[in-house]
Amino acid sequence: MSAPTSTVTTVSPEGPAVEAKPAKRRRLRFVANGKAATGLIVLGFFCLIAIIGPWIAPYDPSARSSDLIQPPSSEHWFGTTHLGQDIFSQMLVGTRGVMFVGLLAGLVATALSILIGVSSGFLGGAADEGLSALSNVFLVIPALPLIIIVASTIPGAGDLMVALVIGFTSWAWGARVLRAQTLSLRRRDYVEAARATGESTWRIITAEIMPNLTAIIASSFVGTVIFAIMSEITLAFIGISTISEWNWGTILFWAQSQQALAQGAWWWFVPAGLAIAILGTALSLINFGIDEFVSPRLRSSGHHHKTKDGQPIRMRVGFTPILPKPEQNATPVVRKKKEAAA
Amino acid sequence: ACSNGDGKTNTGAAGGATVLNVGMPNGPQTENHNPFLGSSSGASLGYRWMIFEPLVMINGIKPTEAGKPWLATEWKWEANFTKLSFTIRDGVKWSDGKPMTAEDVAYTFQLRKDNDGLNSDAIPYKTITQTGNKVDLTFERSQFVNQNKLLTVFVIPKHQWSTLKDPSQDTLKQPIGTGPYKLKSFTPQTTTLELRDSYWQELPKVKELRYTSYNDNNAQTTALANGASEWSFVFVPNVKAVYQDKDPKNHKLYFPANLGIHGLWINTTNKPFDDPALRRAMDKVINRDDIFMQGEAGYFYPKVESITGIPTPAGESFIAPEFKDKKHAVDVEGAKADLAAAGYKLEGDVLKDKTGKPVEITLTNPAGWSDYITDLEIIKDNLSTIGIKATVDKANQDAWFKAFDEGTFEAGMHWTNGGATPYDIYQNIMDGKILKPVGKGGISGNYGRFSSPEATQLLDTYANATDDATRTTALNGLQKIMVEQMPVIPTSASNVGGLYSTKNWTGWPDEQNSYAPGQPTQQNALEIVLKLKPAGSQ
Amino acid sequence: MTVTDPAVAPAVVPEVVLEADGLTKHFPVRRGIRDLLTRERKVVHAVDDLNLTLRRGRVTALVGESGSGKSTVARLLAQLHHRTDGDIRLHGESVTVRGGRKFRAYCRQVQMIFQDPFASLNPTHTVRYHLTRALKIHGRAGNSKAELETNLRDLLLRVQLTPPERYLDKFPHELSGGQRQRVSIARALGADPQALLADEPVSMLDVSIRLGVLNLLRDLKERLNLAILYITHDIASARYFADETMVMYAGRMVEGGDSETVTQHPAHPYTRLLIESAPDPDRLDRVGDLRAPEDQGSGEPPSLIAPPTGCRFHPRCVHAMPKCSTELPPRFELPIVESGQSHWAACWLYEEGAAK
Amino acid sequence: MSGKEPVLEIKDFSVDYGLGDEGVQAVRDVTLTLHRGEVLGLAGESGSGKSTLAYGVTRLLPPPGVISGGEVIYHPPGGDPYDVMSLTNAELRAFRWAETSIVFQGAMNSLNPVHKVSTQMLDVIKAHEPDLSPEARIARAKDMLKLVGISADRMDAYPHQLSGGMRQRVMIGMALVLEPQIVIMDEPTTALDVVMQRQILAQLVELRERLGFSVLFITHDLSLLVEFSDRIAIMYGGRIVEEAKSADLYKDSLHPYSEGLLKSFPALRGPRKELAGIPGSPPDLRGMPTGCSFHPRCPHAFDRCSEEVPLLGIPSARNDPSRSVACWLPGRVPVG
Amino acid sequence: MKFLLQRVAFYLFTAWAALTINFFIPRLIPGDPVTSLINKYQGQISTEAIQSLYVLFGLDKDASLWSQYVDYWGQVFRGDLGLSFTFFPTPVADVLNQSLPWTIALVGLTTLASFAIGTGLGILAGWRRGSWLDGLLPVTTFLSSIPYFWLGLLAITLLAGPDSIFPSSGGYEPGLVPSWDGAFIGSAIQHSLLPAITILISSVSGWILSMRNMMVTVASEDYITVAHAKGLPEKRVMMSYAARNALLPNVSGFALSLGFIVGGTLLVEIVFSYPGIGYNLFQAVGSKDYPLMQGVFLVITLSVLVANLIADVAYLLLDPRTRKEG
Ligand SMILES: Nc1ncnc2c1ncn2[C@@H]1O[C@H](COP(=O)(O)OP(=O)(O)OP(=O)(O)O)[C@@H](O)[C@H]1O
Ligand SMILES: Nc1ncnc2c1ncn2[C@@H]1O[C@H](COP(=O)(O)OP(=O)(O)OP(=O)(O)O)[C@@H](O)[C@H]1O
Ligand SMILES: [Mg+2]
Ligand SMILES: [Mg+2]
Repeated sequence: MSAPTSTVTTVSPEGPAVEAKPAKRRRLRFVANGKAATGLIVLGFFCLIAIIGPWIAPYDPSARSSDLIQPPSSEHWFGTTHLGQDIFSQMLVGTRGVMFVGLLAGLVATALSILIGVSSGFLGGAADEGLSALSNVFLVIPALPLIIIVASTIPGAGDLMVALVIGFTSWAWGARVLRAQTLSLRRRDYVEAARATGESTWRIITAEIMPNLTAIIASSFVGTVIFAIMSEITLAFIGISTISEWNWGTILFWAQSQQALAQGAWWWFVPAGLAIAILGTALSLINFGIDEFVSPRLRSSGHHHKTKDGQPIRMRVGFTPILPKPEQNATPVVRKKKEAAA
Repeated sequence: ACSNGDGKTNTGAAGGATVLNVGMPNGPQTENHNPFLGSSSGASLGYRWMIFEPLVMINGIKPTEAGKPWLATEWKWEANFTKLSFTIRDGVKWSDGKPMTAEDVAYTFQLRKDNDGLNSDAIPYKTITQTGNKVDLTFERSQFVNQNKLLTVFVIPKHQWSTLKDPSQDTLKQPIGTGPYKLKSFTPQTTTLELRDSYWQELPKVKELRYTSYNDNNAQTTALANGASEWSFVFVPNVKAVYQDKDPKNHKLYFPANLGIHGLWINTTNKPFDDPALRRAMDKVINRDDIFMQGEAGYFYPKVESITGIPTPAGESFIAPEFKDKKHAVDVEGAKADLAAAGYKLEGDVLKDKTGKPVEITLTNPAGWSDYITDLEIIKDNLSTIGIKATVDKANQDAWFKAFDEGTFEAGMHWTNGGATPYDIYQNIMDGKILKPVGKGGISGNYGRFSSPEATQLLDTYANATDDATRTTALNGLQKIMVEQMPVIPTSASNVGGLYSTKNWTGWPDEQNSYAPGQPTQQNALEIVLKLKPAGSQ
Repeated sequence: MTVTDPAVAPAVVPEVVLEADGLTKHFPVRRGIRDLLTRERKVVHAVDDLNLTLRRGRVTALVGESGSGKSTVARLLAQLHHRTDGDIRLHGESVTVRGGRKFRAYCRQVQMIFQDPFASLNPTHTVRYHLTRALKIHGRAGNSKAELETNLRDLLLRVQLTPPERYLDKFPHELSGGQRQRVSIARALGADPQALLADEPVSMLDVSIRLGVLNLLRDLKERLNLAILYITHDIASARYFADETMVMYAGRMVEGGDSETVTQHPAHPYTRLLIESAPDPDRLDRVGDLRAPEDQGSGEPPSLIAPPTGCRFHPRCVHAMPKCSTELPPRFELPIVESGQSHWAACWLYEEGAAK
Repeated sequence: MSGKEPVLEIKDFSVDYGLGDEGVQAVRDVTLTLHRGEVLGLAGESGSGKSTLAYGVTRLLPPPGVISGGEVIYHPPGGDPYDVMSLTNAELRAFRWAETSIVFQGAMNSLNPVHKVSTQMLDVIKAHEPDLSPEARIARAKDMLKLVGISADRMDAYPHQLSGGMRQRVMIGMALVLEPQIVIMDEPTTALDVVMQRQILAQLVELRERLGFSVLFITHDLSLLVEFSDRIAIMYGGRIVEEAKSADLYKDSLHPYSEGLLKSFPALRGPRKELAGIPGSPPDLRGMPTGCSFHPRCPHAFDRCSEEVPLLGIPSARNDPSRSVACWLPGRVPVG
Repeated sequence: MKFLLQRVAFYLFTAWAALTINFFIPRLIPGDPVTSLINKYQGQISTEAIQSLYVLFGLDKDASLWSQYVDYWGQVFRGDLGLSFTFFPTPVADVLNQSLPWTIALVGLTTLASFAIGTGLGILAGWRRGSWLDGLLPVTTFLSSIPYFWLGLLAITLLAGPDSIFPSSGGYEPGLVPSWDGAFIGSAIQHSLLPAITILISSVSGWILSMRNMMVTVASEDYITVAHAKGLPEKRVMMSYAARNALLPNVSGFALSLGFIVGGTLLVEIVFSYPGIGYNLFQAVGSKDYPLMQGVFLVITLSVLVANLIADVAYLLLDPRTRKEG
């Protein structure tokens, strides 16, 4: 049945419809956030190293040499270990493991949290009760001890295994947040409207609800990545996971078991720790960026204000600032009854 | 916890030291003074030996020397080491004032006989009889190889132990022993012992012993370096910089070897490593010096020099005349020549076996054992000089243990048992009687699945021989097999060493005066404490 | 039972599209499985025994205060809720659907417009996406891209968003409220429905644009011959826009009839209260004296979990009789004021012989 | 009621959101006088700047709002008038609520959900009259609540335990507890249904008679204002476009926008007439039309409208000082 | 109190699930305590000792998993957690009894302090946006991104030593016996300083950030504007209106973190050789000491559950909206 043609159509441009310029994506605005941009750049740098690190490493990270425990020099930028291994090369090669575990664990955990969080929030009822109980159990079981135990269960737990273990044990928080958010989205009119239009449940979840969860998903992903990297490094550091594969934790493990600090070999200890801290900071910055993107109130930059003539103005809740009069001639200022001691 | 401690923090001042601070890196302890239990704090920190004394004191690094009479004044082996009789010392008192008698000694043995859990050396006791101040023991088999284990048995008071419900499950909060010290206080960090009023020997100078348990090697090392710990046994990397240089005059190491070794165990069922020629060639290129210097920090496990694998000087007297002067030395060219003669081909950097396959080997050890791992890294490097491609696999500890137990490993560092003679080493490596096929676990030695009926025969002969000549012949035969077949490539000796400070106390054993091993958790520790004198008092 | 008695409005009774008969909805008061331990099952009596008929080319208004169950009625009719009792008939056939193809077939004929145009469009999708989905789901997207494009343009033109190109690729946040509501309407029209359920379609819009949307709806009704359910709490707009008006109070219909009659001659005390309370600038005599002529008692709307027995309005009603609190008043047909119009009220005041 | 004595004079008042290039001007040169004891209605469509003006006058605008010009002269009863904009923060705190109180749109959001109603009420009294004994404070709060129809036993209720109407009444009571001169009400009843709305407004009228405060009443519901207020000011695009007595405005509006607004309401009584509404959509603050900001939507617009901004003034055709309008249409051009 | 009962039922379920997991996980670990013990004493326990150890630990009997599970629950209810293998034959309960107070004292107090300081700073940072406090955020973010153990080790190297006031390890001076006397308490406090400071440094920023963000969110609520409009003193608006409400979401976070005290202290205790329960877990994992592992898990799980319950109750008390009438 064809719709009756409209009679009110007044303007009906002839010819093919002009392709309108796609509206600017809101998502891109996220990058414009200074914090997020900084974080992304640093993260990008580490990703790059993760990819090319093994190729650009000047030495085989495991190769012994006769320069034992040497401080940084032009041959060994970050010095050497007790076996004469080049720490700089170890750092470069080790980045891959760190990033791999972090990202994979983040992906696994995020996928699980979406699966469990969103379906529990959307389905409701008994399924919800069951899935939330499951997430609560996983929330209650402390992750790090659990990871330590599970990782020590698996013989020769390599990067892949560690990533999976971390991924499978750290989804619960994300699931809880996503569930809460899904619950609130599920009641939104546009979800109901999509249903009333005749959309299938599956499509409502993937096309209507999920896009609105992107920020939360991204933020929980980044959060898990931070957690995964820290856990992985901790596992390597305390010698639970295999140390056959180089990563920053392995370097720290060796430094610690050889008591690098007591030996005065700070170069063995410092680069890995700093790299972790920088990577962690970068990821946190991205998360702040996301937070601020989701909740613009958090943008602190909005509070450093300058007038046109460069005078700083502090915005305060409850006491709206008054702009100084640019010129005195506009309206005669009535006598000041009280001197404002601003 | 027990009595109150005084708040004093360290040894006495100018008047000479009164307190000795002993440390071990074993983590927080729970109050458990049961000397039988390796898990007790007494065993973990070593103070059980200050409370419970042996019948005979035997120098752990000179096991062949005659022991010193301790709670037994005399002992005699009879009937080809199937009978042992002790004469028990008179006038020894338990710390609760009761006299120690032969009855206590007999009870001590009876307890071990009756409780599998306490018979940790699996001694086949037959009869235990006590008459007057004599105790006679008989055994199912010759106990030649176990003789020191029997002589050094520590004695416990019958009047206390017979009241315990389950001696193997008792934490023995109030230990009663014959030693010069009694328990003063216990905390998870520190156990303090104080001197008894009287002792059957001259009372030691150390008035108080403080055993502190540090959580890990680092903490222990720090404590040693800053003098908080005066005696310990811990692996310290770069020991010179980290420990000795902190007080070069007083910070001392003493790491003598005993009769146990560490080496690269090879699974002899794996092709082509079933070929002794290949194993010998590997031995020729493995640099034991590097392993000692880099892997073991230049002191920890002393290098084994003899090609027989017998550590010296502890085992000096056992080495067969033909191997007396044969010291291990790296000989790459020799190894290459031997391999060529045996039909191996070195093509470029790659060694090909007789079938033309490249020779590759995986070296496995638990990740956390940094000295072993370092050793493997060195071995890997060494093996590459004759074209063997080795990979170091850092396994999970349990996986590694399982691989050794079931014979599914290719090669890896492992230790051997130790004892009064090199028999224990060889038995552990070559005994065909304990051999189990690959894939079957529960093996207690011979992880490499080395099968040599000749070796098994010789071991049996040694253990049951009635005279020294037979034993010497058997041991020489075993050495020959070891040298020719090389089922394990020895690298280092086990140590019974320690790190100590002469700042407050002198009289420690050292290379010149090796009256005892240096380790604070060994039975000989009592002897050391008895010999210590406040610094400057001589 | 239908509202319009055939005897009263003969001949040109337009075709019935959708009717509800004894429609009832009780929401369980649920707080998770843990509550199952407690035996009593409390429910919210959101809608009770509601009868309603939507006819082609006619607008039926549903008025009532907040929480009286208006939206629930719309959702029930759109099959977004499951009814507790009663029947919904589409072209005389009873339908109960639970999703799937049958649900789509139903939505093709009955579409809904939501109250809040700011919330009913997904902020992450463009106008194009919303409309394309509506067309695709109901198989009206055409076979080619060009055809789809034409259909999209048609839809936008129909809701007077011109030129369509300007709006197609916009995100909802780039549109004003009125424009958004037009997009919502366009989406509903995408299914080419016969009945449109408009749940307060203008209450979130600005005064000056409300009228535009209402006029658009009226125009659509006339041109497409749609049956429209217009839900509102603004009785004046019901008068303006709807052909007939029903008044709901606490989940029950209390009065119904031709819009003009209901607003000009309200019968039920609640309707009267509603009309008295509505701001009315024409009654300038009342400036400064806002008290409604009738006292309203406590003025609190009743709890729907334990609704008052009998007539639900009786606790607030100044005319309440003993009977009101015990017996549920049935519908009483009222004397016709204007010719050809029906009018009824569910109030004991209009029982035969009751003193007015 | 409305003696012609001013209580609050807003002069050339402007408010910006943001500074510099990002800034937009939401209220432009508004001049408005509130007289003692009157109800002044402020109407206009959403986004026209009604709330901004109300909050600006009390300096309560949230960031990034800034006051970019103008004065707000307050005339205390029997004292010297002073400019609210030049008060220090401490003076401003003392001024607030004691002289001017505000009732916000959503009562649920205006009441702190974690404190009892009584606590929030006593807070104010304590802050402004610290010398009053606690018993006296409680008595005062109780009295006030009784006045707005909330029984004393509800004093200790938390906001969520009260219905929407009760909360709104609590807010009104709180606004009056210090007996201020001015009460600003920003859409106090839009969230309520008509029955409740009327109840509350009735109460307010009663209270005003008793206490004699002035009300600045903001709503977009013009029909309500006509019925309820003494004078009405219509805002459009951040400016006041017309100001008149309610009845005058209703019967005879001068500005085309006011006219449009009035025509947008379907009437409940009287003949059913066709309604026109106002075509087009509200202006965007970033791209305000030149000249009269209403001209793109105005059916009577002519050239001058898009060129010059009309100033609010007494229309030439009516020599009525109680009226003013900002329009270029003949007869409405301000005189003087 | 129906609400509480429901929560309790829920907690019981969660406890059951968690404890069941606790039971199974250690048993899935390959290896057994005896081989671990032998590995630990590389070569110092002769291989003949294995059999005697199996007998000693009671591992020579095979019991079905189900009967072990039943026994496990029996034990849990009796409060009997079995004998630890590592400290054989010390009961697990004794081991925990000995270490738990340390963990609770150090980490509990530090968590409290961290929460208090972080929340305080967060309140200020959120309230005074644009002031110098904004500069605090990047610094704390960086500090909190540093791996904890690294920070701890660095602190030990740089600050601890024989001459420093910070001892590098242990919970108290080696010679002292735990008791409530001045010397001991002083020593315990002194030993806890460095771990406490490092925990504080790395955990405080989380509180600062979350509190700041909540403050910012709350500060734009209408009731804050109303509070300003009421002319209340600034401090009152900040604390009683803004902070009071902003604190609510942080309460559950705080309770959760209290629950994680026990589980999260592993690294602190390893690095500082602190005699707490986290280190016990580390030891137990290393030596396959199931009874001890289960004991530690039990304590951790229960503490998390209790903390959650406390959070629920606290929320109930703090937020009148969750209180149900009647
Ligand atoms: N999903 C639901 N679960 C429980 N109760 C509900 C649900 N939806 C609505 N209700 C209740 O049903 C009653 C009627 O709600 P409904 O939304 O239909 O009212 P309404 O007349 O549309 O009100 P408004 O004018 O505010 O939109 C209300 O008391 C509401 O609380
Ligand atoms: N924080 C802000 N930043 C930028 N612009 C703002 C901000 N707040 C309000 N505005 C703009 O200021 C103008 C006036 O807003 P205001 O809230 O005063 O309108 P209003 O007349 O009260 O409308 P309503 O009837 O919807 O309450 C609007 O156009 C709005 O978009
Ligand atoms: Mg509704
Ligand atoms: Mg407003």
